Amino acid sequence: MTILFYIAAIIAIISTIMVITRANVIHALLYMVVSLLATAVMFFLIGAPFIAALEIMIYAGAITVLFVFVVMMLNLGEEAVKQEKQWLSFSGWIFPAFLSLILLLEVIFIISSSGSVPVSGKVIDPKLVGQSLFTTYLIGVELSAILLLAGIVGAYHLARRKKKVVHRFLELEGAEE
Amino acid sequence: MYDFLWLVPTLPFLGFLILALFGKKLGKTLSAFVGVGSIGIAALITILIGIRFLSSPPEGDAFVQTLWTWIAVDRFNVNIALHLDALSLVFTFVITFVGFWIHLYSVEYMADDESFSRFFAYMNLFVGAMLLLVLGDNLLLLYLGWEGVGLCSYLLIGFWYKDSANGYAARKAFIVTRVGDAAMAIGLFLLFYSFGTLNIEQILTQAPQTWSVGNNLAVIATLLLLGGAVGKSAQLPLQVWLPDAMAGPTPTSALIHAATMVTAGVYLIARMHGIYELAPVSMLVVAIVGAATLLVAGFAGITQVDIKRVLAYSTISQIGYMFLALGVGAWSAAIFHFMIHAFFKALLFLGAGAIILAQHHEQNMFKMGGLAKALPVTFWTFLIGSGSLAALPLVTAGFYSKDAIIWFAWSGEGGNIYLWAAAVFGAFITAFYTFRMVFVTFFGQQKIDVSHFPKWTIHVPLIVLAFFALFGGFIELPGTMGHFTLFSDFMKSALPAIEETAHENVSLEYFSQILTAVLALVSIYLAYVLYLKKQQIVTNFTDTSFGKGLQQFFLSGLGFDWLYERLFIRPYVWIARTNKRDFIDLFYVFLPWMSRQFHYAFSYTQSGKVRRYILGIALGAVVSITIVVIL
Amino acid sequence: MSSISLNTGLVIASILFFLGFLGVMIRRNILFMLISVEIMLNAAGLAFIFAGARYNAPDGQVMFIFILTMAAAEVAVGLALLIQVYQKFKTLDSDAASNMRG
Amino acid sequence: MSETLYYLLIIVGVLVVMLSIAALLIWYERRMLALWQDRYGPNRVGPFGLMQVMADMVKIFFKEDWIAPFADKWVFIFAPTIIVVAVLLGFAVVPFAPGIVVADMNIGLLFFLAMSSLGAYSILLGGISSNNKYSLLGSLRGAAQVISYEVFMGISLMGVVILSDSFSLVKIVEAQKNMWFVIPQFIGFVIFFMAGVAETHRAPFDLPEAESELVAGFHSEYSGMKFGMFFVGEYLGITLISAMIATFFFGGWLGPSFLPPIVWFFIKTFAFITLFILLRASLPRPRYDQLMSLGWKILLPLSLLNLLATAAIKLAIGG
Repeated sequence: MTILFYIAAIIAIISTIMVITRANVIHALLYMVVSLLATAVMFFLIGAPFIAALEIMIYAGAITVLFVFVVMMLNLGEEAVKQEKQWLSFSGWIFPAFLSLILLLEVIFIISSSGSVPVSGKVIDPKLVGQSLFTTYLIGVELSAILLLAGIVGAYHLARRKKKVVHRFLELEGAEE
Repeated sequence: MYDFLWLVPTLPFLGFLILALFGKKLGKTLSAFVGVGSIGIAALITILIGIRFLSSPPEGDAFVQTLWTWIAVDRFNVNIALHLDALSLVFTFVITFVGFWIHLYSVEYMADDESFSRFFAYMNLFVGAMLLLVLGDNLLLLYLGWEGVGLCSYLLIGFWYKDSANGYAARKAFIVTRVGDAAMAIGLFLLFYSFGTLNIEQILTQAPQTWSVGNNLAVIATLLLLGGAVGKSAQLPLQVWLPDAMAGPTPTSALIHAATMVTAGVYLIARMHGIYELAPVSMLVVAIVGAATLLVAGFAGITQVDIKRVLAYSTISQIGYMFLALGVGAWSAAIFHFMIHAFFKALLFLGAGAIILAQHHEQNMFKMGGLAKALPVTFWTFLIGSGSLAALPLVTAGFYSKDAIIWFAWSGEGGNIYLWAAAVFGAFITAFYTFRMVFVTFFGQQKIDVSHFPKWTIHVPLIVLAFFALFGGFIELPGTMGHFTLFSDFMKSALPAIEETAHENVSLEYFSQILTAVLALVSIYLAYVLYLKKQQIVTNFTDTSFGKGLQQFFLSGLGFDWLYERLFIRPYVWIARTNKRDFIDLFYVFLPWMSRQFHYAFSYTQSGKVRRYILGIALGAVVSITIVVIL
Repeated sequence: MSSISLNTGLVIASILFFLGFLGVMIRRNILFMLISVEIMLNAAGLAFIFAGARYNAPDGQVMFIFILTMAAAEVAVGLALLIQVYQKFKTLDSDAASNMRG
Repeated sequence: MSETLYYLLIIVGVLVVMLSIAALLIWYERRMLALWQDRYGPNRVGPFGLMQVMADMVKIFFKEDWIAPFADKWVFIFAPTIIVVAVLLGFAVVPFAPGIVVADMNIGLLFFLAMSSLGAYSILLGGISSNNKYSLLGSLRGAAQVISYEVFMGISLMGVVILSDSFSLVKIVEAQKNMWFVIPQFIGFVIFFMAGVAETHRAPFDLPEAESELVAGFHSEYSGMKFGMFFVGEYLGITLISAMIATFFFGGWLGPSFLPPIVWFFIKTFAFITLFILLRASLPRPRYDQLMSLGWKILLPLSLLNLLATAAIKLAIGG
């Protein structure tokens, strides 16, 4: 089990590295899915099967699909990939990478300065999660509901194309906004 | 009856509100009814309260009516409360009673003015504020009234604001009195610091326990309060505003700049007598200020040509007498003179107003003349007022009140022969310039035809006030003439009485009285000779270069304005000019400049490039986490 | 059954988190930035799950659900914005939308 | 050790059986369609044309493995495998009979939902990697359809979860000993069935691959075995959904004891497969926007109401 866990962790990390370095959006998203699946495996192994399923269903199955969906709607061609490669210059990412590395090392230092405690790995029943969701965290659930509603309304409003009033031949250039 | 006390200041305020809000719509008749009526009812209530006070004095000789809490912050508690004792009763009576007659007079005097209702609004506001001043039971309320009357004085001096000179006079009055008020405010802070309260009664009871006689704090506090009093009462060295204040309508001069407001300083010192007694130095200063003022103003009065300015200088001089009385500890004598002065000086101003009205608003006496026949009522009442001012012996009220002061200036506990001499000499000058004015105005050739014959609204106030100017003095007779002490007995409940020892040296008192009386008569004769019979003497004298210079010097009020201009105004203007760029402001200009620079610097970082922002977050995180790690 | 320690889990979570962070920093494409933000959110969720597993409590999973909710809402709005940006500027360059107007 | 062998046997068995069924379904569908459309269908190769399956397979295997030059090569290759893998993984939690299940997870139902949501990638990636406008449109439709219908597919199953008190499929089947859930959860069943049809993009909800509109939708550019994978994936999907309907609403392996449980299970599954084929034979295809409004405006509120009512009744009776 431990070995499986570490394999999943390594897959997650490698695929995440691939995500942030790909020039092609679709490839990056595929790696993203792999990373999410690996994370789901980790969840499953440390006793959160419910979350593992949610991770696949919502993260991989809905959120990332949404990304792919948008990529398809934008219909980016080879040009975009070339552009992306151009943007990913070495000088552009070496300093941020250095910063992130320092931060990572510092955080790891802080984490390792506390004693190591093994996780129990005991499976936490979805029922328990549900119970604490609807008792202790009820207000959070309500707020999440409001957040989602706001998200729906906002996304709809933002993505809506304004209706064109005049015929497309009559409209002035650049007046579509 | 006492419970109606709150109506006394409220009615004028109500009148003010009505006139200020609906003045234009009311029309002149209704405005006059509101303006005069509110004061009339207040005066009636005051008289009824006064009768009640005389017949059955309230417990502790003072009645306090607490209306509501004004401010309550921690230890700082101030109520809107009215305090009625003998002292404030006398002031309230004078304010409402004299005020009523002046209001009535104003109806005719201001009849042709387009801002009729505005005038009455200001006057009502003034009366209300003045009543608040004298009735307030704490110093803050007193200060509110104090500033209120200052405001009204400013508004009324500049009443005819279309002439810029009037506006200048108003500003001068406002700014000069502000100097004194600032000192007074500091004095109030000092008193609050020392006693933790601004309630007058509490201060007066606590003061002897907290301060020993001659305590430095007491001296400083009293001197600061004196500063306020000096400013408001136009005493040396802040007397310069009052002659210019004559720019206002004459009823204003009568009410504010003769009868009531300018005596607020007298009231303040009398009210705070408890702490003045703890500071003998301050008492001496008060006496010296009074003596010096009465002389300076007297000299200035001799040469004035404007009838109102003569009266203005005489007012300064008479208030100097009151200060002298306060300074020597003759409290009730000061208040007595205040009351009598209010009658005859209001009378004189109103008379002068009637003359001015009759002479096409001409104020130069030397262009008038021979008005005695044309305006008989005005002449006789004016003569009575002048006699009272000149302290004509035995028959006028002014004689009795001034005589008391002159005598106490010598025999009072703080008195000495120099003060007495100054007072006597002042009386001599007073009689001289007063009758100079009478002779020049009413006798000789009539130069301008009379344009306005006064009606009853002018005559009645003149006659009533003349009556009081003539007979008001008989309620208090000196020790040598029956020793009738109705007034000082009445005042005993509020102010410390003069010791009986003052009247021990009877022969000396006789000498003083006779000397004063003789001097007054002599100076009247002198005035008769110089200004009616042989005017040549005066013109000859003034033709010499020395005489001309002296005349100019006296005319300008002994050069105080000249001095102040050199001493304060020019340096101030110079500083203001050099400091045009305002180098203190540079610091404050620097602050926004700096914040603007920061703003530019930060706005440069607001590039709209999200990656930069994230880089910033990363750098910040590195710094903060590094601190955590290292610590 | 397992000898996976909390620290290991947190280290993995922080590696993923900083990879996402790096992604946000180095990518100019808004789409990639959004993806990287998702990685960061997911990593945070991972840390929560580990903490929950350490204390054997459901709270970590509850937190993950909240994060999931937030991520979903965020993606919806973010992608809607992205579409607008693309329609307006014809590019996904995040720097293109650096000028405010109005 | 023997337990491991036993599980291995089950895994291999499930794989083999399912793939064979999928292959068989190609023939079965064509025969059934022909039957309902009053024609013969494949009847030349072997008895009843059964060997037609083999012929088709041979043809697919030997076709040129062509990759469009404008396509995104790796994704193009990768896409068809996803659906097969996802669906086959979905079978892992299906309880064919007592003891015959690859993994009786306590979140079996969620696992099934997760796998079916992963199936969407196949359509998406296949469409986008083809670099073809028909494929793109097809996969756009497919993605929207799949993620929309996934939502209430999950919600419609929650009624079942409430009644059986578990996500485990074995426990769900056992909970139906007295009564099949189709009776208390009839609305849930209807919704799940419709969502299942949409999930597997079968007619009438076959808009992603609508031949008459989009040539062949997301798999226009596919040929050879890569096309075969999509093909097999589709039939595996039908089988999985049918199996799930049987499990969730019709008591799974339960049935009168004159037949073994596994037979009961397959009988039920085949009944639903037949129903799928019958739908294809009889119903016209709706417009795309009609499909979406049906989903969001009718099925979603209905499934939520169903969940609410089920929970309320459960609380009122069992609470």
